[in-house]
Amino acid sequence: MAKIVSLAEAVGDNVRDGDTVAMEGFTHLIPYAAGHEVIRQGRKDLYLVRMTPDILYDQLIGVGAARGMKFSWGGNPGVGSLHRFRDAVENQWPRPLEIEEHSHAAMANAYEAGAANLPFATLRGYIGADLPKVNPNIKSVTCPFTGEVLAAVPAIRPDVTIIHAQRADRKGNVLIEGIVGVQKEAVLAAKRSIVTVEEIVDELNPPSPNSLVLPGWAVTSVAQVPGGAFPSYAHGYYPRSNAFYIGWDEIARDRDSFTAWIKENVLDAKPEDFAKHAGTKPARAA
Amino acid sequence: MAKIVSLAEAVGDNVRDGDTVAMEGFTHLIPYAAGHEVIRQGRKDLYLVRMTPDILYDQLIGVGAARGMKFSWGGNPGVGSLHRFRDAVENQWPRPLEIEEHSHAAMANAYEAGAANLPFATLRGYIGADLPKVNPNIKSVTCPFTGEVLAAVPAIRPDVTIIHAQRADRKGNVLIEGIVGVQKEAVLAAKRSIVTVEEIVDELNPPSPNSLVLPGWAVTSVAQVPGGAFPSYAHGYYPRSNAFYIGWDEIARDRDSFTAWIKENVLDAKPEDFAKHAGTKPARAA
Amino acid sequence: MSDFTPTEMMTIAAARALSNDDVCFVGIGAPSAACNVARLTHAPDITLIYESGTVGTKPDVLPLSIGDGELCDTALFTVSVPEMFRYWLQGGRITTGFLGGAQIDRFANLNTTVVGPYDHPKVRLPGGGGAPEIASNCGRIFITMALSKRGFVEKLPFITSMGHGEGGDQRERLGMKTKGPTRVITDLCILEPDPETKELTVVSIHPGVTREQIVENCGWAIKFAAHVIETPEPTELELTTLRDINARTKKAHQGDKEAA
Amino acid sequence: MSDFTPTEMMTIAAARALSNDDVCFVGIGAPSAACNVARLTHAPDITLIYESGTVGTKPDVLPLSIGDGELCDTALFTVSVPEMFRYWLQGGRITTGFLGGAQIDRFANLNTTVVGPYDHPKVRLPGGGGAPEIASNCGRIFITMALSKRGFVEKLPFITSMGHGEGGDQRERLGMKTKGPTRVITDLCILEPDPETKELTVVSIHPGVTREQIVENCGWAIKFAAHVIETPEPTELELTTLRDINARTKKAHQGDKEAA
Repeated sequence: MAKIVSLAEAVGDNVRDGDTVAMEGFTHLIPYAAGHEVIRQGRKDLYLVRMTPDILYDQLIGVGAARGMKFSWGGNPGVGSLHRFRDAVENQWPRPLEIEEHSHAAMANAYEAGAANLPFATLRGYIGADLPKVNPNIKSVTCPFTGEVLAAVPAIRPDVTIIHAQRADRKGNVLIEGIVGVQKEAVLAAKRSIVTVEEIVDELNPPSPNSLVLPGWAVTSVAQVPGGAFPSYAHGYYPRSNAFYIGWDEIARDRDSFTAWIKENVLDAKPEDFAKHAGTKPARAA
Repeated sequence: MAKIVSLAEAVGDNVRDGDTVAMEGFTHLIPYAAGHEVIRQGRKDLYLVRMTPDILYDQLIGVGAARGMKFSWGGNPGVGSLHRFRDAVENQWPRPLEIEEHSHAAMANAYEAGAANLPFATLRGYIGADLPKVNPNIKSVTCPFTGEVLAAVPAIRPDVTIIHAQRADRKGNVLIEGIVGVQKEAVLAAKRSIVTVEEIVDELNPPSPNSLVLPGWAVTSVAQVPGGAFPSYAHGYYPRSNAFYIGWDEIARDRDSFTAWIKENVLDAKPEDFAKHAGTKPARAA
Repeated sequence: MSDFTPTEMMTIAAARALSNDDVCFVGIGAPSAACNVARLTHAPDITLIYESGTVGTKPDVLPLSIGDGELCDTALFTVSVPEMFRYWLQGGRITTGFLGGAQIDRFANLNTTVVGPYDHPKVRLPGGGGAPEIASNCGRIFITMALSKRGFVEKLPFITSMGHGEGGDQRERLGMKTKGPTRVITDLCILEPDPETKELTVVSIHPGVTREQIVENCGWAIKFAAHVIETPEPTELELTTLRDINARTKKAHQGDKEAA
Repeated sequence: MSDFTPTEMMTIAAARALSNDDVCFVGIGAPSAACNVARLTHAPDITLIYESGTVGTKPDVLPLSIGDGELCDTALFTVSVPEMFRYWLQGGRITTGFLGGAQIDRFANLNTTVVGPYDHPKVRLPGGGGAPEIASNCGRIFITMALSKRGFVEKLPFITSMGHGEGGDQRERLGMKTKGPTRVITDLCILEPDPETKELTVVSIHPGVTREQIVENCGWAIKFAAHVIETPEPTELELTTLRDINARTKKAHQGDKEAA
């Protein structure tokens, strides 16, 4: 049964130095507040997993918290490069970053296989592409019925997965709505999980019997952090700050301005500071 | 784009003698009206696929429409045997029935693989069970990363899949709610598909952005048949007639009483006759 | 309460083995009754899952089928059947699975497929359904079956789902990490696998039942554990709860007689 | 309308190639603009899908990211990312996929991964994302890229997604049943693969552009088809539609300046 705790407790209880950590959210519901708490608690040597390492992983890489990263698209969506990621790969600053690179399809299937407790995923993928030449974790399987050869990748099984969601009830049952990405799979594939939510309510009231719900007994810790997905967004609560994403390009381009930003907005800040973003825009009808 | 037609046209256009046909619905939303139309149109030599061949397939087998069946549980749920199915397997009446038998997990995975355009499905299954000894379509694959040996079954790719759903809009977009079974996978795995619905509406209005919708361009034909799932049920419209399921045991036990029932309720009946079942109970709030 | 039937005793004995922390994969019939009696008595927070995709369901009446509307109406959420078998069952999220069958052998293997040869069966049974993977993927398995010579047999014609195979550590040797059948609850007694041989052994006898009755109703030479206890008789709360839900269920299932 | 920019011409030329029957896997940037111009002009029933899981979406402003809320708010439905890649893309349900990249070669292979060696890149680009499987699983591929010597290169340092490989029938030999890139729409001209060799060849030149400009801006010795036409210039409706959506988009994306 999920424990409902503070964000500091959730991260303290579940994220350990050296862990393989997946913070997921496909553009929507990215767990920024939780990622900042990981930085504040000084976790190190993390192996980060994420389909689209955007600004949050740029920050974790930039502060030197990561020893490696498994990913499929490492850019600032619609804006350009992740400068801290590039600095780590191109110049090993602040430390070298071991990378394992896949396609989106492979990563999505690998999470799905992890949730399904399979050791590998099969896909029609990577045909004619160069990634299999540089990534030994892309292999093949042969269909025992047709003889077709398909791509195979290992299942993703994080030590801990961290996601953000709209709401939870007091038993820790979690509702996720809108662009749901790979969050369900990432949580079910992991040994432990943290879910930050906009609000904790008495009754979950999913709008449909088929809504995406994670039951409390499949989640380790739940923490209420209103605004915790900012500058990403929470469908029904507040929109994406595209302006922040555009502005990040300038901040992250330079090591000093990045470091100053982290000190002011992460190290000297606290989870409650995200609450102001939850309220900056009227909630859009779900 | 789905064509919105009468049930007779939908079956006439899409179901051919000898076809591999999946009529799905896991207890809920079983397409009885469409199955009866298949019987009325005299289709023969069908290869039937269904996880839980219940009364509908008992009827198709009993009239001799089927040359074979792929399935995972062939009983009258909570009641007992399917007598027409047993008569076909035990006594070859009215004709022999070739069977390919799987577990639920294997069938569900095989539909899923079909929808995903993979030639086979992988599962942790059949360990220590005898089915692999009698079903050559249960093989194994070896994980290229861990060396683990897992079960493999061929993907299901029906010629035509038939399902029942709550409603469609005028573009043929279909909403399914409640116990959704394997219907989405069965439709996406098939070459052609028929969806019968309780009602056709101007606006589909799914209750959640993540509701199960089949877009009109992924469906071949849509036909409005109120009550078309009776004696199964349509969540939000009318309940399951457990009394019918209990009563079927007596009807189907005897070849003559079965044949008389089919004449009266299928051959001499029409799709519109199902409408009376749609109205027998007040709709339950969805 | 001394006025109860053997089937009631069986159902209540099964219910008692469940706790608030259990996540149960429920089958139709006795398991469904047992799980819901547990939920309505000592284990209100137990999680019940039916293979139709309904998770955290709290039915007011017992379902006739595995996918009655009642299950979805009262569930926390409902998933597709592929997801149920992939993420929840195979995913290792189920603590306790319930199975039953037409026949069982001394190592708790079950047959629900055929009597006679597979290709020319004397009796064609419904088949395995979810059983093969329930048996291997749930943390532990409870089996409920009335004890009878026809049901408890020396040798199965067909193994639909594996219990302890040929006994001993066969499950481990086949790579399984789950416990398999840890308890068989019958209408006369409770059996558990011997820790070493894994042969089913009587550990508890229901009130008023004799050892002779048990021996006479078993198709193999059944063994008794060194210490056999008497199953505590049903409490009034247990019995009332079971009878109430059965009465509600009977009323609901026969309420639409116009149908057939 | 003779007053338009090369990028506007590129976007509109891409929009024209789409029809009501298309199911498009849309990328961010020019493809997103092109698909929505098509939807708002001649193809109102076109189905737009973004890899974030949004199906049948009708955004009023163009998304900055592949998963902006606008896409979900206006979609017919939204699925998980695994389902998007498994059932819809790999399932063969997409008629037209859009790709772009930092670099392209004469056989429409694309690089969005690295400049320089993979292990010690001079420039680390974002990577492939959905591209490798979009390239192989969509019915056909349209590519939009501005023509430049840096982008249209003789040899790619890295093949992120395969177009026609080394040309000829290589796709078929690798077992692919889809057409691959059938059109590359640039800001100066439109290229199509030669039917035999699959080398990209100029088939249409945008108004006011010379052959010399095209040759000068391509990193390989670019060929022209036997019959080259002039791309019809944008109509007033096309241009107004594109400019309106761009204006709405700019306003929406900069409207939350307090943020950073």
